[in-house]
Amino acid sequence: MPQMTDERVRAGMTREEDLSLLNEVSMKTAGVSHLEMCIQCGTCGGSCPVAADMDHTPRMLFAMLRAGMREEVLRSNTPWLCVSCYHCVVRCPQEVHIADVMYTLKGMAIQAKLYTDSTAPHFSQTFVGMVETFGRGYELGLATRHYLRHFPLRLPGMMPMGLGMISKGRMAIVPKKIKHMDQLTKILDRAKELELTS
Amino acid sequence: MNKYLLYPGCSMDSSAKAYMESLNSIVEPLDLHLEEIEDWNCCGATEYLGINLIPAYSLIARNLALAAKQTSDTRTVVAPCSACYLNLAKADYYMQERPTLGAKVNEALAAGGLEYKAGTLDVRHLIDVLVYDVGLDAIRKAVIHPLSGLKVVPYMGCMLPRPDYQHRWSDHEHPTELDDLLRALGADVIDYPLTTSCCGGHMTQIGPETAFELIHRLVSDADERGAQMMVTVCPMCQMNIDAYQNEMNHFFGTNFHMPILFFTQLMGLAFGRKPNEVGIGVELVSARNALAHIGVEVPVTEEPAAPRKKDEGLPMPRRWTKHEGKKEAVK
Amino acid sequence: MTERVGVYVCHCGSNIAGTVDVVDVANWAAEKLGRQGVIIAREYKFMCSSLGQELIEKDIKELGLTRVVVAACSPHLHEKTFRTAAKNAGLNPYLVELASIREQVSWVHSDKAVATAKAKAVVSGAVSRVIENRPLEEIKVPINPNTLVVGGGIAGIQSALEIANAGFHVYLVEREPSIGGHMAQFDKTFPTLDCSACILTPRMVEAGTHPNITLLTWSEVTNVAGYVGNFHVTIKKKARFINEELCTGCGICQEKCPKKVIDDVYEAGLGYRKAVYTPFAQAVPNFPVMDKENCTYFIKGTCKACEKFCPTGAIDFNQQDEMLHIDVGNIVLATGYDLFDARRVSNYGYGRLPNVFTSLEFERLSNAAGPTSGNIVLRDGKTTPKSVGVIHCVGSRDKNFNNYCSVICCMQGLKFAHLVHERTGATVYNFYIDMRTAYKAYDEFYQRVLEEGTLFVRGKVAEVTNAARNEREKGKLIIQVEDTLAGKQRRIPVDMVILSSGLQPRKDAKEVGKMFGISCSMDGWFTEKHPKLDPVSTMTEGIYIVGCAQGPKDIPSSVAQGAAASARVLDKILQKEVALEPIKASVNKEMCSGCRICNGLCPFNAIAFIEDDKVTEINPALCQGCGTCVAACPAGAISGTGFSNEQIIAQIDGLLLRNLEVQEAV
Amino acid sequence: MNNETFEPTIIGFTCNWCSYRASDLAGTARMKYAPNVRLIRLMCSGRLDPTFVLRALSEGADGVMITGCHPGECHYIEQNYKALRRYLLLKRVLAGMGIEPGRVKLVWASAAEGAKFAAETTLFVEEIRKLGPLNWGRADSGPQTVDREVPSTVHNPSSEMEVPA
Amino acid sequence: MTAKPKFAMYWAASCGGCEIAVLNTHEKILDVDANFDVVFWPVAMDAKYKDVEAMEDGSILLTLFNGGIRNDENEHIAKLLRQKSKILVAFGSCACEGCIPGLANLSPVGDIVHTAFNTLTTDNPNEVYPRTSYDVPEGELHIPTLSRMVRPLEQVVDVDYFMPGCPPESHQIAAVIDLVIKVVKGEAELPPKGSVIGCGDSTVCDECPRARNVKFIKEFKRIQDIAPIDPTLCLLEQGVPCNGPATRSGCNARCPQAGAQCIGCYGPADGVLDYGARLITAFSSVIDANTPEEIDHILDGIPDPTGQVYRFNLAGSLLKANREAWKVVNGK
Repeated sequence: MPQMTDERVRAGMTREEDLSLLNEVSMKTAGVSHLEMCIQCGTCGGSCPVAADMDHTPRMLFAMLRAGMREEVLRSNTPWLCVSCYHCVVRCPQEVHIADVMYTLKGMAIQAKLYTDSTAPHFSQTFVGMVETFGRGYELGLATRHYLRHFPLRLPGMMPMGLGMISKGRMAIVPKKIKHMDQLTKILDRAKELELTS
Repeated sequence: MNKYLLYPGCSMDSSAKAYMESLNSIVEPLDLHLEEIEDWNCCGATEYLGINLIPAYSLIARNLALAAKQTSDTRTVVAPCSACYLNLAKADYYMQERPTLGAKVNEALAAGGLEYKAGTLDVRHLIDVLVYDVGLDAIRKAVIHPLSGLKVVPYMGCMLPRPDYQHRWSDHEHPTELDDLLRALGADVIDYPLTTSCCGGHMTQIGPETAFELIHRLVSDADERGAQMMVTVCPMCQMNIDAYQNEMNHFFGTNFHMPILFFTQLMGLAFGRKPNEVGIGVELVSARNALAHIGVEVPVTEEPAAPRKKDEGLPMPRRWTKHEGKKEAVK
Repeated sequence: MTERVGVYVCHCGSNIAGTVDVVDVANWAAEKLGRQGVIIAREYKFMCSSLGQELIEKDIKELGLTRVVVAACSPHLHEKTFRTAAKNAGLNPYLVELASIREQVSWVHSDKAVATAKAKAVVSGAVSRVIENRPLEEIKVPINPNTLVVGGGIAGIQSALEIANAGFHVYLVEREPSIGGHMAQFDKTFPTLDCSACILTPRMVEAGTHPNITLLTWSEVTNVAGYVGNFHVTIKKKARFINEELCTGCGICQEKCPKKVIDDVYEAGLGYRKAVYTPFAQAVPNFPVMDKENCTYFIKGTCKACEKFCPTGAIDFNQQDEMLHIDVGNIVLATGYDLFDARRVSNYGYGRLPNVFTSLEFERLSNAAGPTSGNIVLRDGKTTPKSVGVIHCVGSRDKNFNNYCSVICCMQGLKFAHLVHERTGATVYNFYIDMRTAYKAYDEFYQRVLEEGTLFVRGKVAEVTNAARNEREKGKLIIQVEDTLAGKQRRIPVDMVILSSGLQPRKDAKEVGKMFGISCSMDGWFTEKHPKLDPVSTMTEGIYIVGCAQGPKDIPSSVAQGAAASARVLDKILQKEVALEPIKASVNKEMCSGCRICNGLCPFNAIAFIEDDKVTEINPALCQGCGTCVAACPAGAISGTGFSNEQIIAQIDGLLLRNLEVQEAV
Repeated sequence: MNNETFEPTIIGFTCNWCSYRASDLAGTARMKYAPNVRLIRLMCSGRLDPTFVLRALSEGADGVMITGCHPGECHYIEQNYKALRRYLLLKRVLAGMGIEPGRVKLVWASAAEGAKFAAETTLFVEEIRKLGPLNWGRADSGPQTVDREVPSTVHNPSSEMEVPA
Repeated sequence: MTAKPKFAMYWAASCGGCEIAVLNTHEKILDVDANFDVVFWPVAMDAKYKDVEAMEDGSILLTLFNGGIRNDENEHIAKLLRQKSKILVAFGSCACEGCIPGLANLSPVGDIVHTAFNTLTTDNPNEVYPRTSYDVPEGELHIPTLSRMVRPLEQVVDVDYFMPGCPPESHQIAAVIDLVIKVVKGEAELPPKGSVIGCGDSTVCDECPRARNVKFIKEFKRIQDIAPIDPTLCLLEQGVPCNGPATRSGCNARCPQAGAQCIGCYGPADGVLDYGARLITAFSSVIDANTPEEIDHILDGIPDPTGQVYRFNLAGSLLKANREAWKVVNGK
């Protein structure tokens, strides 16, 4: 099947049901992903600061996308380890938007409930929950809730740091809330509807 | 007069309040006018993008829409936080690159009575504005108390120079903006190959071992090169290296003591502000000893640098910069 | 006056007839286009066959056709065929028009009714157009037998020698003080490892002493006027400050000159030369040049050491740049390439990390005549590396830099591996994306290097760093890469890194192209007339491109192209005159108001303003027929043959079937 | 007319060196594309006189596609830039005449881009199909959006239906 | 004494400037009287349509018809005069190409009526519009009906000669009158039918004394925004969108000589199908930019491109009118 470039989509040459996994990911990614252009050179895997902890290098993940290995890809810990340092993105000789593809894969994994370790997805969701409630980040709430849930044993070890932060005034005890929270909620609700229709 | 809209970001009044305080201390000597975007919201950091695409971009775009509405005498938004800067710049860029995304985001914004036409605003980071608009000459002129003798490694972090949608930085890998600025303050700047390597980002929350490894790389290399402190432009970098250094030492059985300050704090000191006016003292890895090297109250006289041994080896090519041929400020 | 038009619809076997009802098209043309002058419409199996052509010729003679439309394939295929047929029958060849109903209709559409309808419209357009065609004659111009070759690298030398050996005069112009080009910098050449100097020097000497070659080094072309057969070229011969008549090339001036300068050109920045210098010992010609920018006398007004010691009094500080004007019939451009500036890939550290070298630096390092006398050492000038990494595709195949493959880098990287291995015994790594060893004896060389124990890692290197993570890495350059075949990130500490940098177009290629009236591709290489079938000609008659100016290539291909271009030049010279397509623009002087709007539009300098008459004129020999000025003239005073306004407007009306008496929905 | 069944008529201008060859290549490769575009070969997109576009539109074309070499790749060095400048001004004038900007399109296609030529052609046909017929000079052209009562001083003499040439 | 040849002049959709221009020929007007019998010239003498209708076909030797065809009365008289005249001259820009009244073709006629009778300057609270017929005690009264768009004379009847200009220059009128008189006396021959007369062969630049060079424009500006403007240099070269390069000569470059840009009243040169296209290509040819953004930025300096290139020629252009103006209008 031919690669579905934007050009082809615009020309109506590809239908929804023809989408390969690769193209599905490509279309769900912000901007133009150039995912189909990957030449498997390994620049991304070589650049990645956390590659050692990944079960697959980003390059391998792209090969697996091509091979249609949906479940294996969505179960991979690779996207969750991505630290968004963009080293791979600026070095990629084919201008693949690797970091954005990782965001897409995270979203797909959450939707398919295929992630293996829930730490990262829960952290993201907790964070987003705070933002959707207050409009601003709330570090103390986030940190305690997250650590309680995932690293309860480590929490005592982290206490001096947390206390230090609080005592130095670097962690607010109460969250800040924006003035027009209602407006933000309306925007986000509409955005979520749009997300579903796309 | 240099007027800008300010997008502070959530950390500026909590974990990075030293950044905010020190920023406030330099606006006057540099004739900077920062007007805060009214009722701005969180940019979503690196978290929202991984969950929902359109809501994530709509969240960011609300800020752009508010800014565009508020602005009359400037179209530049300044973000001191690298992650905020990247998110704002990225939303602006992708809304143009993928018009369908732009249209959807605007549809969502419309639910809140807002709209944003991508490309209307210039999104820039604080240091970009300081180096290229204010200029190193003006900064040099404002220095009262040069930081001579303070050995620093400039740590730019990753999200600032990359992916660089607007081609603002001298280089993606080894940008020199922070080096140049610190040199203008009189500090001894050490060439730091890891200047744009990652601090671990949110991995401190979700995979601490991974994050500790990254922090360790940064701190040990800085230490190896004889740095007395690291200097950063990003709240996340500061937080990770400062607040988690102790844990990292535990994890590796090391004993590093590498303070990390915001560049604005050093600017404040160089402009003659008192340590407490620029938020010094709230860092968890204390900078007291490092700052003693420049004797914040009693400046140490500068020792003449030892003449360099004549290089007998083969000549080296000049170092490259995207702005080759032009002087430092090109914008 | 009514024209008598014949329409011929080709079946092209089933190529057309399979999708287009050709009989219907022919009948329709005869019936509906009769008012336009169509007196006969026929269809035939293969119009381009000799029988098909005879059919047309017979009708021209017997029916007195004054215009012919052939509805068949693309004009790029058979326009010439049918024009020749018309000519044979006594009809001006430019009164024939091809309607492409194969490439544009039968091959790209499947529905027969739709295709047939479109074919009718296309035929209708061609009929309307051909009525407006006017008889044209080819333009013949004589050819000046002298040739200009620009660039004295191996491609240019080869080209010049071939033409000179055939007995015609060549001006060989070179920007640097000596001919030889990049090849003169190399130590060994792949895959046979011949010594570069050993095979190049005899050619250089031959070119330097050939009676039919005028060698102009330290010279640049500054202006080109004229057209094929009659180019007028201005060459700036830069002041050498050496009297070439008196200089014997003894070299004493260079010895005595007190000023040492880093040699950025020949030594790739890795060695020094004097302010008065010949770039290398075997330079042709062997007179030195004085580098005015660095000469102490020119800077401070005193020194003149060279003058004092010159035994023949050949130093002349008063020499001036000289402008030479020559006339030539053909021009060969062999302007070569620039090495990709590896500093741009800042993650590889060149320019920041001392022991990262470029390919050209390494060539000098390994060259016995180079700054280290062929000792492969680190930047400190003495330490021999124990491990070396060669990185491929530096600046090539990378959308951040150059998109294209630089062709030579794989083989070059293998050559480096071999040389390092042979001379130092160091461990050598080659980091590659794809190993490209096409062409004769190349892959055998790869096998040989494998045998020698070079370690190959498939992966584009992510970064070269000096930030060590452990004792093993301390003091080394660490190459961080994903070994894509092992699927793991690796960090490999080495002492030396060699960047197999790509080739890129000369910095001034765009301006040079403009001066010679040829275009550059998106990447900046000169564009050939046809990528496969006419690789050394350009769209501008009489201008040829050879060697790396046309695109990255190795020495054998450059030499082959040099020779190929010479064959084309000799062909032109022996024809004594050349025929130009009569598609030209001309100005109606009565209507021209002298507004000068067209004056800035012609990249071929064919448009000239006549101050005395205050009107514009077009030189038909320079005009390439693009028609931009025709479209631009606000007074409608410029007309173009072959593609006149009348022809195109008629074709539009015809295609839209406005020429039919009763409009039909097709 | 129903836009789904409407088959637009489009005039395409091609450059002899790039886009015309791209169309040849599309043919040689037997790529199928929409049959609505009828091509005219020019030597260069720089030859494109705005008159040609106006003529095509006024004589019944629903759209005009102008094609040329990619910027920087012009066979005649730089003439496609001149085409670009004309095109941009022409679009502005056409907008003033009530013609949708989408009806005239400039596409760059090199001789090697047969696939792009085919895809762009099909795409353009679809875009024009969406815009509907142009029918210039016919009374029923244009969107029927008379939003107020037309004064009775105005009538439409039948003799005006066809304007004498 | 044989009867003098008959002369007529008519004023359709135009401003009347053409009539003034004829009078501006000074004593030459006496030659008209001396050589012609003026039978119909509503602006100068009393005459009734029925008088003209009563004339023999082809009995008027020369008719100068000025003004475009805007309503059924214009059309009727144009056809009538065609029938009665040997030589029908489209006189002046309106008759040749629509001229300023032709700019009405940018809007549907309904909008024009609406604008005329119900805008800020016209107090019409009851929305009263004129009708084409009124019942009055004397019977039914008709007023002319507006047609869908303005048409040049040639689009309605066969025209023998065209004389451009807004208005035609008096010296050109005088020359044409002289010529016709000579023809009448058998001393000269008429030019081929369809010719454009009373003008030059080239364009305005031909007569413009300003110095000209190769032009590269980075910015288009209004003439009043350039200070100081060079009085000796080509205006287009200084960034002023001057229509001179595309406009037929014959006026002695009056406007550029007076320091204003040519606005194009003499229409296109011979053989030109569309005047606007010539100006599009003229202006775009001098733009010194290669990127769409930069080019668009420069083009922003021409705020009304359609008006700029079709100020006089809209009705005579290939497209003739804005798409809205082509729309059917219900005749109720």
